[in-house]
Amino acid sequence: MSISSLLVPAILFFALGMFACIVKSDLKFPPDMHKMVVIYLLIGIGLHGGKALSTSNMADALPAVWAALGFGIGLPIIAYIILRAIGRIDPLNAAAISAHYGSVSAGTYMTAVAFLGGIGVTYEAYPVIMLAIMESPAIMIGLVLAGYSRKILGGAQKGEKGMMKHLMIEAFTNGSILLLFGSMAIGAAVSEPSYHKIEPFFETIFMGALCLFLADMGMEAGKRLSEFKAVGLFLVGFGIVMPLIGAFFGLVVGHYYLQYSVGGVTLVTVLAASCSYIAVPPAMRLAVPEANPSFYLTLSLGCTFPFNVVVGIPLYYAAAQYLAGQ
Amino acid sequence: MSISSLLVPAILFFALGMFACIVKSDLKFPPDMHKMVVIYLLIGIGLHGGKALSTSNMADALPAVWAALGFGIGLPIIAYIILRAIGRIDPLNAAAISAHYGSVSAGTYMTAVAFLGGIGVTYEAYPVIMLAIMESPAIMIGLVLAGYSRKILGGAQKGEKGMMKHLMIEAFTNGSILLLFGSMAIGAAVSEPSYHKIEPFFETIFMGALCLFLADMGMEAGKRLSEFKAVGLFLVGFGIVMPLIGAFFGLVVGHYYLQYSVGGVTLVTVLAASCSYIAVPPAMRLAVPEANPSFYLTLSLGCTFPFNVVVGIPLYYAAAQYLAGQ
Amino acid sequence: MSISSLLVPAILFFALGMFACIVKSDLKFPPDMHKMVVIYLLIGIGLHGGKALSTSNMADALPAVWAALGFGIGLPIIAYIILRAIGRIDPLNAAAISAHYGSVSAGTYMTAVAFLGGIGVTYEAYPVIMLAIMESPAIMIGLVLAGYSRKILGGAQKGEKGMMKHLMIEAFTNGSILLLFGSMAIGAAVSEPSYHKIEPFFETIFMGALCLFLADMGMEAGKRLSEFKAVGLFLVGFGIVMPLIGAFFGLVVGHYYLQYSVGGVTLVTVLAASCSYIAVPPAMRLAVPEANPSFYLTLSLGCTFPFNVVVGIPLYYAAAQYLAGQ
Amino acid sequence: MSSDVLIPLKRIEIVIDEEALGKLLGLLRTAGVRGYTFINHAGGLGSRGERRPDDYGLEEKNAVVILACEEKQAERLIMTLRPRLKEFGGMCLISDCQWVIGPAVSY
Amino acid sequence: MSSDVLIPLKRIEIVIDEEALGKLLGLLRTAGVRGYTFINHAGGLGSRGERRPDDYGLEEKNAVVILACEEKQAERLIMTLRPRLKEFGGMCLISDCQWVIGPAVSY
Amino acid sequence: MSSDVLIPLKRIEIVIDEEALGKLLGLLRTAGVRGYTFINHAGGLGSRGERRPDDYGLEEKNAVVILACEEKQAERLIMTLRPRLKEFGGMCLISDCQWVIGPAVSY
Ligand SMILES: Nc1ncnc2c1ncn2[C@@H]1O[C@H](COP(=O)(O)O)[C@@H](O)[C@H]1O
Ligand SMILES: Nc1ncnc2c1ncn2[C@@H]1O[C@H](COP(=O)(O)O)[C@@H](O)[C@H]1O
Ligand SMILES: Nc1ncnc2c1ncn2[C@@H]1O[C@H](COP(=O)(O)O)[C@@H](O)[C@H]1O
Ligand code: NA
Ligand code: NA
Ligand code: NA
Repeated sequence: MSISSLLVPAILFFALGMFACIVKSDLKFPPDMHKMVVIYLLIGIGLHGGKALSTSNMADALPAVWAALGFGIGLPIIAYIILRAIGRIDPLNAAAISAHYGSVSAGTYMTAVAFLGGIGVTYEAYPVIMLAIMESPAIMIGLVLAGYSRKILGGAQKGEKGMMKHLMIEAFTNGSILLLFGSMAIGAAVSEPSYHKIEPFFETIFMGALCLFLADMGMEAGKRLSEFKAVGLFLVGFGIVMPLIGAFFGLVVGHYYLQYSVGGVTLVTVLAASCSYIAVPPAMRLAVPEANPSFYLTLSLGCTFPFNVVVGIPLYYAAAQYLAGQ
Repeated sequence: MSISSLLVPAILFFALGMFACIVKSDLKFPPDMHKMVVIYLLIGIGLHGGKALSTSNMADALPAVWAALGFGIGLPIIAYIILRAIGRIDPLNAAAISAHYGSVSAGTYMTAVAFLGGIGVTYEAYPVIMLAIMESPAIMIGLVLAGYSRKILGGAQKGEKGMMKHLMIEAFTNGSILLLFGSMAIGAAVSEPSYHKIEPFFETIFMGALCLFLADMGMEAGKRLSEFKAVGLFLVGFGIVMPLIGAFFGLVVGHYYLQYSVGGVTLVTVLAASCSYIAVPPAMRLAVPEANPSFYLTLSLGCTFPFNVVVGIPLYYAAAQYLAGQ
Repeated sequence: MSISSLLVPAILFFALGMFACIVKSDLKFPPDMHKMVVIYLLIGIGLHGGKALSTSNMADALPAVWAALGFGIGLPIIAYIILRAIGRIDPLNAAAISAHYGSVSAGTYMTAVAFLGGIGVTYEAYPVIMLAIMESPAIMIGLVLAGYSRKILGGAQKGEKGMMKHLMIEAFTNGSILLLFGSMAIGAAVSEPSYHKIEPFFETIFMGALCLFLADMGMEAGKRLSEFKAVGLFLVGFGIVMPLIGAFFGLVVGHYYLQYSVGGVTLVTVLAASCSYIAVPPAMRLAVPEANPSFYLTLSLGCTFPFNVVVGIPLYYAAAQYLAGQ
Repeated sequence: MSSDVLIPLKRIEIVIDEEALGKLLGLLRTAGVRGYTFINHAGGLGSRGERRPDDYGLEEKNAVVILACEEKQAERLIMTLRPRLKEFGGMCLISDCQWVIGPAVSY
Repeated sequence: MSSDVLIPLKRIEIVIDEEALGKLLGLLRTAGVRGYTFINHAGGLGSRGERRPDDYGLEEKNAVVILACEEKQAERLIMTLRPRLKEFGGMCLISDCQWVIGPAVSY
Repeated sequence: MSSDVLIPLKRIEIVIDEEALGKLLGLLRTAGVRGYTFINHAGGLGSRGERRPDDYGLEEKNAVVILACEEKQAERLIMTLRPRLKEFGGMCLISDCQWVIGPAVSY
């Protein structure tokens, strides 16, 4: 893996966005443009994944589901323990932050796909299922951790049951998740010639559109840099160490349990290492209103996302290669 | 025609949008995205139509023009009689609703084009002219019917002449109609190599972009379902029966008078069966302020559009095949 | 060059937009759509330029840089003298207007590229550098001219130094300029296979997207027509004569100094003849608040841009051909 | 100005979560209100902290509702609204104003 | 607060159809108004029924105009506006307010 | 209405350049303000001429900030704001209003 493999256009556009923010450029993408691009990318990744899955053996997908649930439940608990024991972060903020790390970032996943595509590495069809599944369980665990935290703090257990049901429904009717699942179903259902009709829009121009998304994410990440001071050194460090911990479990599960190829292991690792900024923040705002949103958003958008995009993905790929003995 | 031919991606995305709305998902496309996609699709359909027309015999287009005018004038009168005689709908609401059924829905037309493309059926170049022409006459007839209704009601004939002129101008300067006519002219005017330069944008990725449009239309249709109760059983039924009546005339005119191929007859039928939700609603709001917009919007977006997209198009195609004796 | 070469789709869409505005159509593109398309086009032109430059000899680019600086400094001074001496325009408005003519219009440049592409003419890689460079110096000269004007008027020299520094920073962190430079750098940096992944989005569909941009610009230009009366006959005439003066220098510099091909000379001429409506207006609003924005915006968007797009580009091309003795 | 030009009314200004706007407007309509104006996509600070309409990752929007009505109507409205304020989030202000009599009456 | 900090003015608040905004602002400028603020994309309910800015198929938008001016100016303005209100649609409210004296005078 | 339903407060309405909004809100927060509402993307006319949010080529946007607070707080705020008004551009109005007592206190 040479340095030139890092010069994936999508990642360079991320750097350009961040640079624009750091030099205080007035560059700004319209917010609706970002939403449009995200909708487009989610449908594209869903269709592609669904198409790939339709030709795969669905029984083989089951381990991926278990792995996804395992990450979604296990990683937030690990994150919570670290935040509480080492960082002495107050329980409710710890709960809210932890939930984000059990979930995933579709943007990081797509960047990894672009990275693998750029160096011509293939991968299994199953990680996209994990992407779709992992957003939800972490939200539930976040709520459980928050309930536990409130018990420690001696606070009232006000309607946790109702909230759990409410969040369960929200998690499954969340727009992004629904779009991803729906597109996967459509990608799997349509005939080959039908798929070819929509392929130019959803596949051929996908990688270019991803550049727009990442340029904008670079600006969002750049904006959050100024909040590093308010968030504190420990949390910023956590935003870099936690993805590495997730990546460790991702590598182990991907290689030994799922036994995927180097590309597949890289994607599983990226899923474990990444951290939500779509479905989890609004859910935590609702479920844990006592937590400071600036903490989890800064960690997710300002630390973990840039770290994964710039450093993480090539690192995880190199590690997957090492494990595979290549 | 097997069941798989119904699995056109565009229609599945319509279903996905409707599903998202029914399960109360927070999925929402930015309103500007919808406008953009509509602008893009109108230009695309216009360019394509203009190109096809430029190689056709324009004298042969004349019957299509007559048919379009016939539908635009005849269908609203039929609709008005049904609404008044059977439904006992008050005259002004009847007039406003009727106007919509003499007009067309570009979205339904494009879905039909996608449907025919998906099963590899060709069609004539002329229906696109009908699409461009039919939006306007129905608005005039709507105004005439409203004037007649006001006479029945004994109301004042306040400035109907001025309104007619005003609406005539509006109908011909309406953004969507102008865009459609303009793109047709451009598609017909440009040279082959020039057209090839813009073809990747306006043709190659067209079918994919149509999916985004239909997903959004599914959500809009879904929103209107909740108003069925307020609109009443008769009108909801009318929203399904009226397209069938229009389709009957469409089939007869397309097959016997225009003598088009199965694909062409299907498109003519779709035009006759479909119902406007772009140019007519604002025109009726202006011309018949006494009518309840929730009635005609719910019928158009909540009943007739979904019915045509999901049931109508394949049905009309089957009928066209039957007529052609295939 | 036959008349059909003028039937470039992009230019026809410009005419359609203008027509829509003149007939008072309610056609309107969402403002965010325009911003999106501009962002996309700037990145596209940057990537393409960067790619072309990466295979060119960078030493050969130096004369283009000198030419760009020459235009950026020289043309505003000429414009200022004309406005003051012949038009008797007040000094501060003259300064603000002048600055616009030392700068460039990326939209005009892209239309010229579309025009050349439509008739199959190739061009050098260097003009895109000039496009990126020329936006800034004119802003500085505008400020110098404004300072000089204030001295004439006997006004206070309030903090011109601070403003100069402020504007210098603004000019280099301006979103559009940064996007253009950044994309050029990315286009030059990425490997051939990486570039191919994003080519379908940024190159293949580019010419189609340009049509959307020009349709919208046609509407913007049309809106400004109504302000011709307020702006006055002299200034409207200036908005047509000044690009011709710029074009004269462009032709001479392009042909004799830079010694480019007919295509390259055409692009250099277009750069010299065109007039900014992106970075310069906000800079002048800040630096010369006494000037009337309606003057420079009407000249730039309502006169010079349409003149260049419809008349100028083919004219400059013909002149470049004449000079080349073809 | 004379009283055939101006009518004294109450001006009510409500700020709530944008998602709750539909419910609030329904409530107003069932309470017999004949006119209101609303502005979406507002932001703010309140007892629940900041709400930013353009924040990436956590978009929280308020709606501002402005309402001119007769004093009696205003009193009735406030009594209807008060128990629901918590559910809607936000605040409600009242002040005096004068309605310029025009062709239409919608207060 | 002392009168060298605050000046009593009238606050005029107009809600009209967004398409009519250009005309109204022109009217205000010719009437010699030196300052106003407008907000587009508002919705509302009035004598002509509901107007919803985000409704699919029937997008109807209001504009809210806020204006601080001296009492005399306000009276003159209202007399100019009243006959045009029907054409513009909408409503016009007046109330008392105080302008915080700043570096610029635009009332 | 009785005083256990309504509390008299001051309503402050500020219009400034949208780019300065962040600074203004920061100022308000450090001044101890517990609630405010803002609306972006407004336009207007003032001492610096017209500002149009949708103008092509020269997009200039205002933000409208609405704030209900106690009279003392209002006085302090105005003294803090006045020297900064020039930098922010815009205007500041004060009027009387009444806060409908609800579950949350954020004035
Ligand atoms: N004192 C105040 N002045 C102006 N707006 C307020 C005030 N208090 C609350 N708000 C608005 O009401 C919204 C909801 O308030 P809350 O439910 O208390 O968080 C806030 O986001 C503000 O937009
Ligand atoms: N009583 C009222 N309070 C607040 N806004 C009103 C009121 N009446 C009318 N409006 C606004 O004025 C617009 C036009 O009113 P109208 O012309 O009566 O339909 C409505 O859509 C509302 O936004
Ligand atoms: N008298 C006024 N009434 C309402 N808004 C005003 C008034 N004067 C100024 N403004 C607003 O304040 C903004 C900035 O004013 P200025 O800094 O004086 O140009 C204007 O664009 C208007 O939106
Ligand atoms: Na994770
Ligand atoms: Na029809
Ligand atoms: Na120039």
